[in-house]
Amino acid sequence: MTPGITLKSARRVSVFDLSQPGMGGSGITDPDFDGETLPTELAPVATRAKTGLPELSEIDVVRHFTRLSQDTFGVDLGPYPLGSCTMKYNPKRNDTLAELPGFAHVHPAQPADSMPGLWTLFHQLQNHLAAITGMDAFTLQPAAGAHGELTGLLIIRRHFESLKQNRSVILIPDSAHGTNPASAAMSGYICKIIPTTTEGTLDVGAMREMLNDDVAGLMMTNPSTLGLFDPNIAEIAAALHENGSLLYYDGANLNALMGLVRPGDMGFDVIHINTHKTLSTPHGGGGPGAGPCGVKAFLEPYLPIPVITQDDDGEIKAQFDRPLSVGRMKSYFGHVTILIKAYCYILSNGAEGLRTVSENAVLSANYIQSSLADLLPPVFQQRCMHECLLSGGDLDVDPFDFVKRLIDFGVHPPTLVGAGCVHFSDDYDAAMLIEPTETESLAVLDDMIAQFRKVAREVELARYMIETAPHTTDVAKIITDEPAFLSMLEADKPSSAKTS
Amino acid sequence: MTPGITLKSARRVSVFDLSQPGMGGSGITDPDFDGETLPTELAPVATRAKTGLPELSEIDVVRHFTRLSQDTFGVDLGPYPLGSCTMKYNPKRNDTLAELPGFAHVHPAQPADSMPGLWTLFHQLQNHLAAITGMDAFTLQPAAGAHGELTGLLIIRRHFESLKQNRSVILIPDSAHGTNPASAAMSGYICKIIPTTTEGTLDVGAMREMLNDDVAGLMMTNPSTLGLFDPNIAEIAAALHENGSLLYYDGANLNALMGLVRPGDMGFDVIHINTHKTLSTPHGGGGPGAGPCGVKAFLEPYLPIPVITQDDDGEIKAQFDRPLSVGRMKSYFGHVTILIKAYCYILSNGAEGLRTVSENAVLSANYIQSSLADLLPPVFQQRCMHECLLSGGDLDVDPFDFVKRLIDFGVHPPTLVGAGCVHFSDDYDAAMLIEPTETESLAVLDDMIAQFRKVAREVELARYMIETAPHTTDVAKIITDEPAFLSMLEADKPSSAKTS
Amino acid sequence: MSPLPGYNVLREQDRSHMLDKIGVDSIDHLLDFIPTDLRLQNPLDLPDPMSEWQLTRHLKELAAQNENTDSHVCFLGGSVYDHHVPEVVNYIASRGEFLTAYTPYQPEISQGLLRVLSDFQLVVGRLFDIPVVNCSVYDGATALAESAWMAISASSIHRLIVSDNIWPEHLAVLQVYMANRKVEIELIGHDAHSGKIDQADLDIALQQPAAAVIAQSPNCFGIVEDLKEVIHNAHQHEALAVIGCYPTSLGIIEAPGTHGADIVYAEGQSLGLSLAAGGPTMGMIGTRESLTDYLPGRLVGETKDIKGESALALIKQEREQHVRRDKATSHICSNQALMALRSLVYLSLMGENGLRRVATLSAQKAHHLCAELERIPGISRSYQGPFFNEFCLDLTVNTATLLDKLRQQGFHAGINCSANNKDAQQRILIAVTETQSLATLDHFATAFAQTIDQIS
Amino acid sequence: MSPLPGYNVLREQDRSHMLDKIGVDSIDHLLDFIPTDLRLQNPLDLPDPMSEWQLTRHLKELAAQNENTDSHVCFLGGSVYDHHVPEVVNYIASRGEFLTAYTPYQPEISQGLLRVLSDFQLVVGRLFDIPVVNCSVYDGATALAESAWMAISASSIHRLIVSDNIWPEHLAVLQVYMANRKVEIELIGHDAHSGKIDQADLDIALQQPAAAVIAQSPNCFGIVEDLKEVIHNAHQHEALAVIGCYPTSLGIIEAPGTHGADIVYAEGQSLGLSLAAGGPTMGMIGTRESLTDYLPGRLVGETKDIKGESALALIKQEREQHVRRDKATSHICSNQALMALRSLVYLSLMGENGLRRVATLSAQKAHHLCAELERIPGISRSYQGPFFNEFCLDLTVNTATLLDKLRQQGFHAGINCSANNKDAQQRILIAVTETQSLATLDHFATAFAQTIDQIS
Ligand SMILES: Cc1ncc(COP(=O)(O)O)c(C=O)c1O
Ligand SMILES: Cc1ncc(COP(=O)(O)O)c(C=O)c1O
Repeated sequence: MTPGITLKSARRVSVFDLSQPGMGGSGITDPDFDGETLPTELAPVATRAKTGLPELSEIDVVRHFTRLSQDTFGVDLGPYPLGSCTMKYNPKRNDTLAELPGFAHVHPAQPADSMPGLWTLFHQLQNHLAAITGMDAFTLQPAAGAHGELTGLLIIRRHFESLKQNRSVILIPDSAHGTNPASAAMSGYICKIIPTTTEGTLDVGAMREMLNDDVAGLMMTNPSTLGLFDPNIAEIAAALHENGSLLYYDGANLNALMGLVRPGDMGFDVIHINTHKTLSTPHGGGGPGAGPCGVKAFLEPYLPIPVITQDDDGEIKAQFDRPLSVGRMKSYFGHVTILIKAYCYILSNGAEGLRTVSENAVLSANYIQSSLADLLPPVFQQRCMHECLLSGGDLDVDPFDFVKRLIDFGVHPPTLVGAGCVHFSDDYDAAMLIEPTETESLAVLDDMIAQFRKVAREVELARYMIETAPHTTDVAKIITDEPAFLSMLEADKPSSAKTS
Repeated sequence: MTPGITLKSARRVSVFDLSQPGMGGSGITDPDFDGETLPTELAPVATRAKTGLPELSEIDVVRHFTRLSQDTFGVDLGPYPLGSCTMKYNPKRNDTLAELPGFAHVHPAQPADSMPGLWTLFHQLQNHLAAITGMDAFTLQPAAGAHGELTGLLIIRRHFESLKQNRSVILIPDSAHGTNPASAAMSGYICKIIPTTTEGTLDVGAMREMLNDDVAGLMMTNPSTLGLFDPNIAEIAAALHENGSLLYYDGANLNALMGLVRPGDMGFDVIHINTHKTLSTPHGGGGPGAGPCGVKAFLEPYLPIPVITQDDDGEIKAQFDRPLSVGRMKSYFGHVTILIKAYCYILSNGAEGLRTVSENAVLSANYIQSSLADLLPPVFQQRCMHECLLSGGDLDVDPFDFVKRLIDFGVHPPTLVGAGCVHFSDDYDAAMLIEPTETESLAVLDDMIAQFRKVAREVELARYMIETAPHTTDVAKIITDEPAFLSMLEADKPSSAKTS
Repeated sequence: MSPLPGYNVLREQDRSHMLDKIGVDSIDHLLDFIPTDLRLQNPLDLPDPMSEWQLTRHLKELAAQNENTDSHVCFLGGSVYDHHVPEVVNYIASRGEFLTAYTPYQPEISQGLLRVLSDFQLVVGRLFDIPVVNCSVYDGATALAESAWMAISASSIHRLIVSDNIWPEHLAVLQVYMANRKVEIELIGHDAHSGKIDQADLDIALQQPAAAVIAQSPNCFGIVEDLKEVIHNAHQHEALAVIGCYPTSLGIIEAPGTHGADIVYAEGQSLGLSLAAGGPTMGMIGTRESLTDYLPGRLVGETKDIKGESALALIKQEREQHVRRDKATSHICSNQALMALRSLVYLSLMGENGLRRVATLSAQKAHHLCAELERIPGISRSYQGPFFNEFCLDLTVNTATLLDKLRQQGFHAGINCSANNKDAQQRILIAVTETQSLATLDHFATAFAQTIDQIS
Repeated sequence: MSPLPGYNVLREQDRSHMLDKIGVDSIDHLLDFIPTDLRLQNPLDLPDPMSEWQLTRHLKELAAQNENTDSHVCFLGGSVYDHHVPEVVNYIASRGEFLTAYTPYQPEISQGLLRVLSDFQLVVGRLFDIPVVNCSVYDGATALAESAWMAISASSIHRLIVSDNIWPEHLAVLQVYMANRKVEIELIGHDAHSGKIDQADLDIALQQPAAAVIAQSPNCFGIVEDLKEVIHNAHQHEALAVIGCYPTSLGIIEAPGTHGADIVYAEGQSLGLSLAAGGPTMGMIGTRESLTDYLPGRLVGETKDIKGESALALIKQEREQHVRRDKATSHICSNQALMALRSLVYLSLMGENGLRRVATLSAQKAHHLCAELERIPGISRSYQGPFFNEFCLDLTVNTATLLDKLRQQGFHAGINCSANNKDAQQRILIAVTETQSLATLDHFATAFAQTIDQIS
């Protein structure tokens, strides 16, 4: 393969295909050091002859990756209604602000008092997250949603350890995201699965039967990954707490709730937030995200170190000496630049803006659901939150094929069973989870709806063409066992008259 | 048209098509001002009801322009051998460095001593340009090549004015870039055209005949826009100077000469440089560029104000009090960010690097010329400089069609007559000017050559298919007036035997 | 050979191979046709090459020496303003496809860029309320000079009537451009009270035939002119009206085109371009259809491909230097396409309401500040005409001293126009944009008052 | 309704129309299904919304408060280094298509991203000299934890032997991840002279069955370990070898894979990621083919489309949480894809020679500085083993005081490891990268000597 040419083939080309020995690595020079002679002491152990890295010129690198980017679909190119992933617009300003030298070029091992701006930002962000969620304290350390789950579950563990209670079970609804059971397993818990009722909510009766001394907690997403708000949440929380168990909130769906309902008020004890969903930090092709974890006050001592808190004298500090802490979840302080973007997002919106965000997210999803109801009826006959679960069961084609066809019309497919990040039980195997997000205008929503209909019409048209074939004969299809029409009898007359 | 959808149609859509009343303009708020009530005094004159500007959401803007960018070919996507335009790789680092807050956020009316970093940079850049070109003094003010020409010509005017000589003619070779005569006209000169010899160089005899008291100067590009170095340049300069006239250098082709030959040493009195060509500042879809203008010492008093110079005490200052100056060519100091990129380019390369740049530019052009000689013979039977003028006269198709076909193979067409920035006289109407630049690797050059050949083969193949038709009959074409072959006679035998 | 800084891509073996193919044994021999005595004998006198990190450090050091709008609150204007540049503008303009393209001579692979330039023309047309707009010229000053030449070419009259309250730098450039083409420039004065064009002066000047009357609004004192009257007057005497404007102000102030201007020109920096120490900015020119053939620079229009499908391309190139050479409308070749892109993105983001708000906020804040400063004893408004976001104050203290003291307090307080100003000895021009907060304005007013107090 | 900050795009009339279609008369009613007592009664307690320019100013103010590598020369390391990040890396990673894509679940429209991730796997595979590499995990610390769990899953042995000279933070995270899964961690010591793993200790530990031996080279003192021996020893006792490395050092130091490591993990920050106060960085994991099914996270591989054309897609998802749930190899879902992109671009730019040069220059400069500092009386190298670009010094003065005084002179001089260190009372860890000039190093050495002088 030659570098540089043939525009459309970048995806077929690996960096090794573009490699030319002796190319690249240029400009790595220093007038005062030769860059070649190994320090005497190091030489005996620095014996690597070749790494086998590809050798490209700078221009080939720029071209290759520019082209690859053009072969990648992102929110910047079109609507991306991938249910549960909240693919909304990521404001460009936030990306730039997070890269200011005073953030990007800070070494994490610098003296604590050399980065007061960062401490202030962390502390403010923690407060804002607490305000949004109704929790009492936050750690910004977790690297993503799943990591927030693990952090939260370990906090739950520590809680029971300090109570000297031995609880080994985490209850998880069957509709939960895969990270929930996986994180539960990683924190040493046994998962027990709670079924979903035919209304799409948690089966409270089944749950009550599962409650016993061994249950450490329940992990829930509300709204669930079926897009529904569970109205029994207060009852669930009460039952859990009565059992001495804790309630964990998977905040991946918080985009539906800002300014409307707070997890803390619903009775959750530990939560995480996916900033890359709700707070609009870009997903980067699969990460990095950030998964701040929030707790009620009684769990605060267990937060991972370091904890960023404000002293009585107003100084913000990173505390390491926290004997009850779960320990450290990752290096340093968390995904700083991602957190900065979330902070910017909150400050740009304010209270009313965030409420509008959630209102519009819910409104848009319900609009899609209502507009497509004849074609794709909702799996549960209810209003949805920020995403709607529609049934493709009435379609004449496999929903998998159906959504792929949307690509041809510029729409990213919604989430399907086994094709995305969400788990559906077998009952909904023809379902699709559509999350339009609040950043698509009505025009885009209407266009998106039109594309769904266009694909459906293609199927209808194909069926019509078959059902009405042949089309190339002089007369059209004749169905002989059809009852004779009056008009046909009448039509007979002249011809019989002729022959008589 | 709906915003957001249908990926490939962005080019068909104007921002007005995407407009939705009431959209956009958001976030323009201030807690302390309502942004609506006009100041009492201003209200009577601020009566505009509507501007008619399009109304788009931020996400629609991002998507639309992202898509439009994908529908635009730049050096970042592939080779761009557009003769005379020097479309080489533009290092990304330079773009970023020019946007540092200490450059991008400086107001030009700030006190002079509030921007010493910029003065230093300007002054260093002037010195470096002087070193590269062999000139004595530079102004960075001109906005582009053509603007540099105008500046230089006005300097020439001032020179003769101060000598109280009335000279009204500028000599220009017929191969000159269109900006040369246009700038001459704008500076009030009459253009007289010098023919090109059959060797491709300036017709020195013809020129000598045109020299008289009325000739202010000669504008020349060397190498010329025919890609040739004019070896008679010393003679030309001597003749001009003897006539009391000045020699102007159009530096658009300086990419061929750095570290090899200097315009100042060739005898030029005034020059401009296209930083966006030689010094690799990106062309931005047609600009901005920068056209620093350099002069020999005796012309220094005429440079436009402000002149950036170093005091005896080492301080760098912008001088305004220059009674002999041509005056001001544009607002403020020139295209600062573009100049910063040129400065970065020079510092990254150093003397040896720049020489290598020019060597490789010349080498690449000659390589292309040699490799395509059978297909596209050079218009002049000589080695070229950084670009080669090849004749498409032997092709079986119109060169215009020929080069368009290159697009399908990922190569930007070279410069043709009437299709680009260069002027060719009618003699070369089948010619194409190919400037590969030094930033294309040998692999890319070879691939480019292969694409030229591929297109030529298509023509041959088509002709072969016609010449050897019919192809669908049982026997192939038979040409009856061809002499009979022995083999045919022999072939007759068995069949005649059969019938006998 | 030393390692190259990343963009010279021919290896030694490549060079040998290429020399072989060409049939010479060295670069030196390849260049045989260059006379030896012209060949440079010594390496260029340049500093040693820098690695990317050295270069970065060096440029950061230079940049850090410059005061800027992060270090100082900026009340400087004078055709270039510290308006907010939305990050989307920077982002789009940094996309490599746009950044590294040339003029779209090959329309088949430049439809995206052509759409940008075409939409720029259309959007600016609306803003100016004028049908034809070109793809930009260098800056506001050269836009004025090119506009003036359009009027002269169209009328064949070599005389211009120019208001003396246009930007001094614009006037200076106009003079340079016109001087050598034998164009007479007649300056007319302004009213010492209102700061507007002296209509009586204009009347007198119009007694002689002129190609055009040139005026600017808001003018160089920040005052909004009575354009309707000026234009009417010009037209009465068969002179064209060439009007300079401040694009941001057009969010609330009637467009010159609406008043009948024949040619509208502007410095476009306020539309999403950074200050960048004054460059690159962007010159904008719009005109009536009948003057299209006199326009300088690129024009984009709709055409058809060979299949009959609509497509965009450069049009009317017969005006341009690469076709018409010394008879071209202008010499311009490289223009400010990337700046046109920026301003199109900016105007698309702002839209109807956004530009109105930017303009209104700028005006509100300027008027607030002006009122605060006028309360300071010894300070008075220089002119009483209505201003947009920029105003002149006459002082009783030394302007240079005042500015210097305020600079030490973190303010670039205004432009000192004491020198080239005949109406008053000590004068300052102050511009305010939407980006200054009330707290900053009030803080500045206090500092201003205290400093005046100190030095008077 | 107040103007929204640019990304809420439903106008009042849109909202009404949508409510109509849904068949409710207000958002409040739409949300009827939420019990009233759960509904928030008051607005969220958040600051007023900021315009883009207010936000920008606010963030610039916060950023300006932080010392950084522009304000201070940085000799800090400890798994995260101030290597140069070529601007091309920033540029490519800021392209919106990459930045705003999700995990490539729809391969048909993600071939570009999939190629990036696939090439990342291949290129890192070469660097580590190991065949299978995943698409990244959160950071070096979690990479270690995930690697350890791979070994445990593969061996079903719940015991790890861990060298005590891996990064303390990595160890801390490992402990957290393992504690709740009932994994025993046995720490083995290091040789007080060389700073390397105490092989005798290792031998003893290996008397009991272990899932893996975990070691890191260069270790937390900067010393290059005798990996071959460690790995051989582990294999002799049927333990897997899990080896942490510093990717940059692999430009000159033999890859762990070459020595037979079964699992290689690393903190990838040094490969084109900015410091960013430590996050996001990137965890890298590579392994032998036989352990592929135990890998956490995404894997990209080649497949065919329905026309039989080769295409890229996510593969082996049956390991992952969205398929296998509580039986998954890991819970990881969002990973560090954008960082993987950065490091791929970085490694492509560097290539064979570039990485070697970066590694060599870093080592040369570190050794030069170390030699200079060792000359200062009262300073000694903590360990005699060969180091790469980071070294420990034992001091006779108070480390905190020294660091503080040097900070005042513009140096972040090193990491204070006096606290959690049993070999010496006062200790500092100094890292040097290719970006420090000789002049800076010598200037620092002088400052260091003078400061020691002052305070001792
Ligand atoms: C409901 C839910 N929970 C948890 C997660 C995991 O979050 P992350 O990918 O940030 O680890 C997701 C991600 O898709 C999710 O949708
Ligand atoms: C030979 C020559 N001279 C002058 C110019 C004009 O330069 P600019 O476009 O910078 O005005 C060009 C541009 O193509 C050129 O090729």
